[in-house]
Amino acid sequence: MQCVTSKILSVCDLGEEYYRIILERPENMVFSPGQFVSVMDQNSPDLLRRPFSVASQTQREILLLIKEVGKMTKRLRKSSPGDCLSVMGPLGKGFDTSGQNKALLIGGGVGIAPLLGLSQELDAQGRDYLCLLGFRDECEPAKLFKKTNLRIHRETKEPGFVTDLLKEVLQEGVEVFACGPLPMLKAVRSMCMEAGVPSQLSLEEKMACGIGACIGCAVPVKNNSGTVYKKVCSDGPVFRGEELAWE
Amino acid sequence: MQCVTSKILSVCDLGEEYYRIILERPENMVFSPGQFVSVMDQNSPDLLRRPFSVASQTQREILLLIKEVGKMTKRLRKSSPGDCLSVMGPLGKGFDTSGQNKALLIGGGVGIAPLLGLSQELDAQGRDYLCLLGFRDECEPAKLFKKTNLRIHRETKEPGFVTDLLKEVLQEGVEVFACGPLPMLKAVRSMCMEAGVPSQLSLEEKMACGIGACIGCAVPVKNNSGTVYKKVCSDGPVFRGEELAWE
Amino acid sequence: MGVNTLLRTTIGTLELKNPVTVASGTFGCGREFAQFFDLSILGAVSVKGITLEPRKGNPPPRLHETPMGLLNSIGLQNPGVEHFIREEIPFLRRYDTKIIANINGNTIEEYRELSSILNREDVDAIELNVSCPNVKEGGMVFGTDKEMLRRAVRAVRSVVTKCLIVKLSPNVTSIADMARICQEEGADAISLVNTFSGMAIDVQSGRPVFHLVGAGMSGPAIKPLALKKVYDVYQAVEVPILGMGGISSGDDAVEFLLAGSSAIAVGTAMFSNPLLPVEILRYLKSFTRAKKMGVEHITGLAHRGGFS
Amino acid sequence: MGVNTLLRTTIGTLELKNPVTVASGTFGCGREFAQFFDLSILGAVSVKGITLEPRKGNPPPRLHETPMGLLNSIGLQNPGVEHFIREEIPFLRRYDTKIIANINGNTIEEYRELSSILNREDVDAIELNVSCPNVKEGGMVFGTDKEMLRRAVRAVRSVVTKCLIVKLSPNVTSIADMARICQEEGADAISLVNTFSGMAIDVQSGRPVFHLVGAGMSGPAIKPLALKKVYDVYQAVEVPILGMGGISSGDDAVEFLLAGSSAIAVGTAMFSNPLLPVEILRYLKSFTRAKKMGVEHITGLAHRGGFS
Ligand SMILES: Cc1cc2nc3c(=O)[nH]c(=O)nc-3n(C[C@H](O)[C@H](O)[C@H](O)COP(=O)(O)OP(=O)(O)OC[C@H]3O[C@@H](n4cnc5c(N)ncnc54)[C@H](O)[C@@H]3O)c2cc1C
Ligand SMILES: Cc1cc2nc3c(=O)[nH]c(=O)nc-3n(C[C@H](O)[C@H](O)[C@H](O)COP(=O)(O)OP(=O)(O)OC[C@H]3O[C@@H](n4cnc5c(N)ncnc54)[C@H](O)[C@@H]3O)c2cc1C
Ligand SMILES: Cc1cc2nc3c(=O)[nH]c(=O)nc-3n(C[C@H](O)[C@H](O)[C@H](O)COP(=O)(O)O)c2cc1C
Ligand SMILES: Cc1cc2nc3c(=O)[nH]c(=O)nc-3n(C[C@H](O)[C@H](O)[C@H](O)COP(=O)(O)O)c2cc1C
Ligand code: FES
Ligand code: FES
Repeated sequence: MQCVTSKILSVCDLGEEYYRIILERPENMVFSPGQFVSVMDQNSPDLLRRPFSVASQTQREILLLIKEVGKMTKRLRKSSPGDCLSVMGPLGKGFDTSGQNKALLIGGGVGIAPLLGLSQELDAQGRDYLCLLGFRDECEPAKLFKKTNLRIHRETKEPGFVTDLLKEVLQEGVEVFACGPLPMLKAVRSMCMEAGVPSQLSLEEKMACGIGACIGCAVPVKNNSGTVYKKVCSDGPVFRGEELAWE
Repeated sequence: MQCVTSKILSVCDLGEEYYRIILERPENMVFSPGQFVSVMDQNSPDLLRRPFSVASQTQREILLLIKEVGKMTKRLRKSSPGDCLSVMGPLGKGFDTSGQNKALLIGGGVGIAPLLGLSQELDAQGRDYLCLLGFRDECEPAKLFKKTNLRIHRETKEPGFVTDLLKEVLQEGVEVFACGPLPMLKAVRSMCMEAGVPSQLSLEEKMACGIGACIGCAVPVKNNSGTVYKKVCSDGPVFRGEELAWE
Repeated sequence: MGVNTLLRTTIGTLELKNPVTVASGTFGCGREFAQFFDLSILGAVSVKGITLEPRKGNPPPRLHETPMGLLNSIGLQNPGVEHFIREEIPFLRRYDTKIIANINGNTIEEYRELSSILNREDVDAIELNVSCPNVKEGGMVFGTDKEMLRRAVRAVRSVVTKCLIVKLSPNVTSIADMARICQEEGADAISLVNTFSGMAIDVQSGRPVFHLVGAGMSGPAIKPLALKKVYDVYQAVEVPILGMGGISSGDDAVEFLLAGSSAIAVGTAMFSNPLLPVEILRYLKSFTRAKKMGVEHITGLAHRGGFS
Repeated sequence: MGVNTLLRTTIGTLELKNPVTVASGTFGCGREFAQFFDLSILGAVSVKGITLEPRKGNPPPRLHETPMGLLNSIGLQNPGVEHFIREEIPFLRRYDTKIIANINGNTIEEYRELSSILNREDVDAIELNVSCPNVKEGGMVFGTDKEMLRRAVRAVRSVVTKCLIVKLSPNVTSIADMARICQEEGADAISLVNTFSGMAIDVQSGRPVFHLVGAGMSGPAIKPLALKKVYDVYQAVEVPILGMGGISSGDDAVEFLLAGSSAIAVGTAMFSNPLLPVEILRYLKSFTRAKKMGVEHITGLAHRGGFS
């Protein structure tokens, strides 16, 4: 893990809410699907870095898929090729892709980001999978995914949620990978537990250090003596649905 | 006085330390020499605006001459044409140019900024004047001034200070206008008072509101009962040498 | 601005058409900001701190910027109460806004005399400032020592029939205790916070930046601290709160209402954005409309489970 | 790093090769930051707060960013003193740096027991944290009540023969009074400040962001306030000060030395810049060389007229 300066190669809008940034990949920074970086720009009025999943990587580049929600995500969108960012990474533990079963990838909104790299990894492994991506309205970012194995749900077009798609295809013998808003993740988790299907959920929590030092990004996890708090940044961001002690 | 958004038209280096920025002149914002604006950029990590003299103006543009000293002046230098700034102005009371005598303009470093507009005003009036500009090393910004009526002093090339030039030409029947670092202004003031010559000094002080509301930018001024504090932003920034109660 | 009943609020005996006011010392007596907006939009104006006699104030430097904060050491420079009565009251009365006279003294006697003078004048409320950190005598002592505070409030209350607001210092172990004293002594309202005690050192000279060493810190940096003080005081007393400290957006203003403020004051953040009071007012209009809830119901709601 | 006599300093009986340390709770036990730099460059490491028994900590959210500040409500999550002794001391001992054990308790008895256990272990100093605002019992009460503070320091001092540092809360009217009590009860040094008491409210839900309502604020926002506390304590007592609160640059570190700190700790600002301790150390090297003056002479110089 390192903290280095990296150049922005391109910034490109994906509709109104979303955009993607391509960064020069810092040497020796290799990401597995689900891992993230924590970034900061030098002129920033923010005290803390901001975590973003590495949506995909090539030899020389990493791609971030970003939703504009606040100060930093607004500023980043306005940055120009050649601008520099401080990038810390690779952070966290990504998805466990050692399974063999058919994979169901379910993502909501910008939560589809880590699923992009995951789908590419599964492609490389030749493992069977299906992507279910849900959006409120715009679904430009879905175009980054391979058209085969893809189903899209738009709340403004169809009634219901992306989890309704999951309901249709959920069956024994699959493995579920999910990332998205908390209510979606909670629903996915319950559905999987009911169906007896293993799930891996990528969580979000406010972060300060991003490396496991401050214990600020707590998520309740079951252990034999009850629940304990684990760290989203370093124990996660990916957790097994069964181990989470939500509610 | 107004507070409006204005577009940056160009940013251009004048050597290592200095640069100039040309801003779209907000409609109805008319400056007399010595007045200033207070600026802020929206993405700023600073709480306060920053005051800059309007070095000169045309129908559609205002020119700022800036020295890079800290956060904002560093950031401004990196801005691009088209970027917007919030500009408050016109602020302060400028130089009193109603006199008739020969004018000696003496400026140190970036303190030459308000003297540029002043010299242009004197040109327009057809009043006789001489500019004495002092720099530590680089003197690029002096190129903005008309070559006639100009003498430059560079500390790294010649011994002494720009006030030595003043000593040579100071004589009864002139009027002195000065802007620059505090030690220079203090020296100019003493020299003028000794020579019985009126002086107008443009001062700097840290500012918060810039409009006279917070009484933060105090400068001691003589009155019949001793000294009182006046406000650099609204009573000044230009003060008569004789009225200041320095030391 | 038309009448908007959702925005109405009261601080003690003072009825405000809306909860947006400006903090003492950051707004002069309004003349400067009147260039930017109509002062009649404001619920009230708290004027620059007044003393019995003119005050010269502290030598420069008086300001120092810190990360999202401002240190000031103005030292209550003001032309004295007579000037205020003669020049500033008539000016402010041209606007449809309440006048809060912020009073300061070195001794109990001074506080009493000043407040009895102002009680006879055309101001709407008197704000007893016991929390100025930037003067050598008096000032913050009254705001950090319980007995002194009690005596100051009692003395002023005994001569003030108008709405009496006590402005508390945040530089205490228990601001709730201080608020209780104000309530016991009959204050109509409490305003908080005044500035936090801070300082800066020039690393090249190695000396403190300010002549008096300490200075008062304001601005967005202190907002989370100020908010907590408001929350604590709301829990401790019944008297209404005029909340302030680092407010720089409509959301900040709402946070202060939720924590327990009946009205809010904008200060330091106006220096960079002089139109902030206008923007906050606009925000509160749409916020109260969206929540279908008036300011008086939002006040303190964070103690009662929030919106639901 | 070679020996640099200009950088040497002592806090009480603890000799440090340089004044750069890291603040408890922001550095874990060093494992994470060891990925960025060699921990041996540090004068000392103050480890994450330790309790007798494992602590679960507070439910999320535990963090909230504010303008240049950070609110935290971690609640002292830690695996307990046994784990610390077994796992963390051996890890940290691989580096050439002093170990400061930051101890926490709900009762005087807990403080005493924990410190007597650690006094027998291979740590260099014990930092008695009487100022954690993020626990329901104990915590900050010991740091804001004079008698409680006295009893806590006395109890711990009676069993600790190592260097005893008391970490004070800034949330008091007079931190000088608290420091005097520490000195009277035999503390070897004082560290300050811990976090300021603050809070945040979610304007959409109308409820406090944190479950315990209040949270501790750190980061550059509090620097001017923390600096003033250090300045005040330096004037009040003879015991050395480990200064902290918002330090985010070499200049900030120098300000804390000038105000009276014998050593400084970096905390929140490391989250965005993990190499900050390295940068500060480099800065102090060149600063002391340029001024031809060692850290021990710079300590408190702002009280003695500065550089001249
Ligand atoms: C492991 C991880 C991976 C992430 N990956 C992506 C990604 O690939 N693409 C993407 O667009 N976003 C991602 N996020 C969320 C992203 O970090 C936040 O959107 C971003 O920090 C907001 O910064 P801001 O300055 O724009 O917003 P702010 O102005 O700070 O806040 C705006 C809103 O965002 C919320 N927010 C702020 N920080 C965080 C945070 N650390 N986590 C969650 N919510 C936050 C605030 O509560 C607020 O409601 C990820 C978060 C985590 C924890
Ligand atoms: C009336 C007036 C007119 C001015 N005109 C010009 C001009 O035409 N061109 C120009 O380059 N500069 C001018 N200045 C100075 C300019 O305002 C400061 O250089 C600028 O505010 C520094 O901002 P910064 O963020 O880059 O520096 P910071 O990071 O804030 O500070 C860097 C250094 O500059 C000093 N400084 C900060 N603010 C001020 C201030 N308001 N006044 C004086 N010193 C300050 C700080 O003490 C510090 O030493 C003028 C100042 C005043 C008061
Ligand atoms: C420059 C300045 C001058 C002030 N003068 C006074 C004053 O005279 N009387 C007073 O009660 N408070 C005074 N204050 C405190 C403010 O009224 C307010 O309580 C404080 O600044 C916190 O609010 P803010 O962070 O929004 O500015 C002053 C504050 C500043 C910044
Ligand atoms: C996330 C976090 C956890 C902390 N935990 C502790 C702790 O366990 N014990 C302690 O004495 N101080 C703790 N502190 C306080 C810091 O040690 C330090 O006193 C404070 O953060 C001020 O310094 P800073 O502004 O540089 O961070 C913690 C601070 C933060 C931000
Ligand atoms: S963000 Fe610090 S431990 Fe996760
Ligand atoms: S800066 Fe506020 S009065 Fe001059």
